[in-house]
Amino acid sequence: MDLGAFAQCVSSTLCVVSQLTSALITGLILFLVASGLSLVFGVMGILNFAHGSLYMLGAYLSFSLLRLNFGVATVAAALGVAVIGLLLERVFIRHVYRAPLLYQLLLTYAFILVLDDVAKLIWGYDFVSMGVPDAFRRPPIFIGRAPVPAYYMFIIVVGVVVAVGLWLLLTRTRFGRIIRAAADNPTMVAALGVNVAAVSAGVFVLGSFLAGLGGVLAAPVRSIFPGMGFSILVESFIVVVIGGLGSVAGAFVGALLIGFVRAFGSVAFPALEEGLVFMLMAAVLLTRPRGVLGVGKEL
Amino acid sequence: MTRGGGPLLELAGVDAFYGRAQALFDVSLTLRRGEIVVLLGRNGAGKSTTFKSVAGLVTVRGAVRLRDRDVAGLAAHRVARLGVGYVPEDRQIFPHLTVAENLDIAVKPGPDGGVHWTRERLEEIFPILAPLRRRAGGALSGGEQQLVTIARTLMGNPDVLLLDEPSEGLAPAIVKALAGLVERLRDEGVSILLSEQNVRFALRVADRAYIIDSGHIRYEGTVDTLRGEPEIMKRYLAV
Amino acid sequence: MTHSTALRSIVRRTEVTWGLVAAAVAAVLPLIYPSTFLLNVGPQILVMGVFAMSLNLMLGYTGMVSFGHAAYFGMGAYTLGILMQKTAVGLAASLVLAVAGAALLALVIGFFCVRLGTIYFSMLTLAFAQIVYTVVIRATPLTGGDQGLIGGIPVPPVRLGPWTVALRSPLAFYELTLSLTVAAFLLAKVLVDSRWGLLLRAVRDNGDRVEFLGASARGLRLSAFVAAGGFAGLAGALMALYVGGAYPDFVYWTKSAEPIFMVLIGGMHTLLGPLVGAAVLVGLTAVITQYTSLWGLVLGAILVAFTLFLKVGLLDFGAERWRSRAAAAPGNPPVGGVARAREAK
Amino acid sequence: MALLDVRGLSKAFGAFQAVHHVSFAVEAGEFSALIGPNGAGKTTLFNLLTGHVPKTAGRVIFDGADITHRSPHDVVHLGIGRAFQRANVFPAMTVLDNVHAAVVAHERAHRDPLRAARRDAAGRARALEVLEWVHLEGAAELPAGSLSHGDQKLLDIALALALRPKLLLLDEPTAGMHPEERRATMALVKRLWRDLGMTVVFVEHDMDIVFTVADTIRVLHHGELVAEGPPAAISTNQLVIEAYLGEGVL
Repeated sequence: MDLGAFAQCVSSTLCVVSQLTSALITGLILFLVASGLSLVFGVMGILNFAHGSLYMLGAYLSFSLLRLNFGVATVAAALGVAVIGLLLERVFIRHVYRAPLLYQLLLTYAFILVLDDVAKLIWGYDFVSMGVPDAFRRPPIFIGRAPVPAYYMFIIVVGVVVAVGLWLLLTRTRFGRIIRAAADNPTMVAALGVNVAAVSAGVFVLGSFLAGLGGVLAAPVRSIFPGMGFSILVESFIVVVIGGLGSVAGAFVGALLIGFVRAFGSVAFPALEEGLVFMLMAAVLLTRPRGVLGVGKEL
Repeated sequence: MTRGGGPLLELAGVDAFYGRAQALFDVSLTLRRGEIVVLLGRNGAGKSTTFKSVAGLVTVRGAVRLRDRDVAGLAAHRVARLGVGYVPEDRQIFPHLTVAENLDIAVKPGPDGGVHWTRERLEEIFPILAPLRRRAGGALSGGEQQLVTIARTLMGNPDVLLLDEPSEGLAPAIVKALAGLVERLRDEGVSILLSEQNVRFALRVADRAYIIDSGHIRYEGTVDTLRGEPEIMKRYLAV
Repeated sequence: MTHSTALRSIVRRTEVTWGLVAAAVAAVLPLIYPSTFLLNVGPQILVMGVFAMSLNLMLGYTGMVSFGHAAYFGMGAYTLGILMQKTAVGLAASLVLAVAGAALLALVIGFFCVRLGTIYFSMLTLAFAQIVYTVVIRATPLTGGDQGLIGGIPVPPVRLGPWTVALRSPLAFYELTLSLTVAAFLLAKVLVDSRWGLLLRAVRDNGDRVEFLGASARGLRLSAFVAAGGFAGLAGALMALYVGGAYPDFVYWTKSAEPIFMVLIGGMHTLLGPLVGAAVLVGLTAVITQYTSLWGLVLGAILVAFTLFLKVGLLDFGAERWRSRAAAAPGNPPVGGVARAREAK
Repeated sequence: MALLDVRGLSKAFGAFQAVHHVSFAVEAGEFSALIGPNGAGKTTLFNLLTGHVPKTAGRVIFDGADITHRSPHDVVHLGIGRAFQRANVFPAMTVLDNVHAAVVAHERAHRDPLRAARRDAAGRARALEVLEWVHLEGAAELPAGSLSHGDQKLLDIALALALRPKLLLLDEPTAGMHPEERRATMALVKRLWRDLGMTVVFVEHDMDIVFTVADTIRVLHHGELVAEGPPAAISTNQLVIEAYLGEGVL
């Protein structure tokens, strides 16, 4: 434990701002990925192991499409991942809706193996690094005397906009209402004349889009490699558990919590960096077994 | 009374299954346009299963005809779009959605493409709805939930309404209001198949009655005839 | 009546018979066909098989899905490695202590985990395992940190009566692993067929009803957790011997995922199923990697086909086939207690 | 002295009084029915007696011991067995294994490592005997989940019988059966009651059965005990008629 370093950091604007932005970009990217995982789980009851691979594909697609134009790359890559998600759902996953949870995990784990190797085939075995897009090669924005890179601000803005948009979608549109109702009681939703299978596919596409978007945003600031989906997958699971299964608001809280724990925890407890997030999850599960905002949905 | 020949809804020789367990045996019944028909029977006799057979929520063998079209085996949402409104026994309001959101989910035109019911009209018939609009479904009382689920189903403009034990657990005053409501709906052109354990309530509102026991239909007749059959009422309904 | 009871005990004995036959074949195979590939991959299959079998005491027999089983595997590996590298404790005693250490760790962690159900249980086991991982990579003086326990594990020759066996020889190590695997399998078999095993299966089917029978479902879950931890510790210790060290990835969560998939592939209703699953997964991976570095693509495709078409583990599939054939056989007794009660009346 | 003495038992879920100040005494050897409309609190009352739901107020004395705050396990081992409204068995296990598990749990044999690890021929024999009581011995080797609903209900009762209870609580033992099956099942239960010298309290909706087989009937309505007595007295009780017919509702 290094509380001295922590005290030193919180007394310096520079350090606080830098850790704060780091917490926010980690948390918001994680939120994008985890909210998709949570939606898919909440509505369809599917724990999608391959969700991290969709994030990876988002990053790679963005890397490849960047040559065209940053805006196009961002939108097209995320949409591309959504289409891949649709294919996965229609061709494979819909056959295992009624299968035991573990077989869903096995199937989606197989996707990880396949997609990682597909990535190797297309983009090679090594790390690729895409660098900050030209549009963001500009002087940092200063908060007080602390510089924040322009691209970080972009991630934060997009993350918050998507979070708000998702919240509006879920609470203010009929599609959102149907999604929330289907999470509670899909049978009753069907009895009211709604095609629940189509809604499920829609949710899977939305979840894939969010994972892809997370990858797209992360691509310039993280190294891109086959298997990069693994660690964000585990963290997304943690977010979903901490936030409460199926709760998007909970995912937001959980993701930011993890962002902060990672950013400031690594200063205060450098020796425990790898374990902090898991300690947080253990603490939450032991004290609030249904998650911070969990509504008590039983699996 | 009947238009277009046959009855509006007809079950002919329906068997229903939960997995391997058979819950209905050769059930036949009809609902004609403009009728209120009640299905009487004790707990576990097969009333809810009969309704689920119509709504497409249970595996069936036999024919379920809606306006002469066989709908047995159709997915639940297709049956609903053909004009069957199902109000389940335990109401199944969406607890995390507000009343307005609950209503909104069910919005669709009727089987003939017409829109007879709107939120404004429903709020006129169910004056209780308007002040509840923003309340969460899970926070309502049993009686309020019952009215909201009926209103919700009407938003889909059904011409057949399946009401599974609507009076269960409701206070006497609410049951009375419910009786008036059911009659009003019939007058507005909705044909109603009702199931009940509350025999008094059922006999007051219904035109005809069936008695189901252990998954078999044991009796069929008009309400007036049934009133004159104390033996039957005692044997199957413990009345 | 007698017919089906007989069938039952056949099925029961069959697992042991098949297990021993397979073990005998496996024992003789390298003697007549001394292939490096076999001596290389064989111990890996056996070790991972014991690991998967240990997990199945929880997963298949008690209905608990642990995402953190690597903690006990790693505990066994590090305990053995540290004892053999840094102390004078002998091989046999180190193996016993490795098992005991893993079981003890499982007791402590399990105490907290068994209070939760379903996915929450799974995630808490994962959390604890990752905390163990953090400890392992940070306790550098003891564990070697990121590097692991390097420098090999000194294994003295073992004296067996008049013979002295050098375990460094791949063949001797293969046979040692095989005999310990057989011993672990037989012990586990005795356990799952015991009264305790019976109640574990009852917990798996319907934990609440077990409580109404006056037994503690939580206590039974914990005992399964500890037993599974002990067997995992044995597997870990053997793995440490095999690779000559213990490494952080033994404790990492991907190591927890492997036995789950082995159990799913091999079947979760027998003890041999996980061993078969390990053979399939480890064997396939070893074979495929000889031909292509894109083994994930091939293995993934096989797994996708497996999940979509077979939908149950290999041995479960076989057992189900056999049972449905037996059930269709004539001479099965009539059932229906209610009907019989009617006649009796 | 009564076998089971319930004094002022209450249970509130929030503002809802599920069971309200219920007092009664079950004599040893009684074969009695507990009746009442849906939601009257019958299952909650059972849950209170077996210690699965904490009590808001009141005491429960069983066989001379105060079991008000005893754990469900203790209550089972003191001699209260229970079968459920919806067959509550171990579906993937064989019928014989189901009952054998109950025998093991009853003997607490799983807690002694030396006994636990051994196979248990004697226990299996006892389990088979219990199955014969309910005529399910022919199904011993079938998975419990493959039985018909009625047979699963019998198996559920057999699980309780394997615990050798002094008091057996049966929650709608005949729910979901044909009328003839119901009568046969109740006749079987009554014979077991006589042969095994138990005390039985059962919940039942079929009034024909209740009034034919029960020695004593207790009526629960809105969580309160509104009547108690022999069938003849209950059948003419105005309160009971109201509870069932819903007098005053329209």
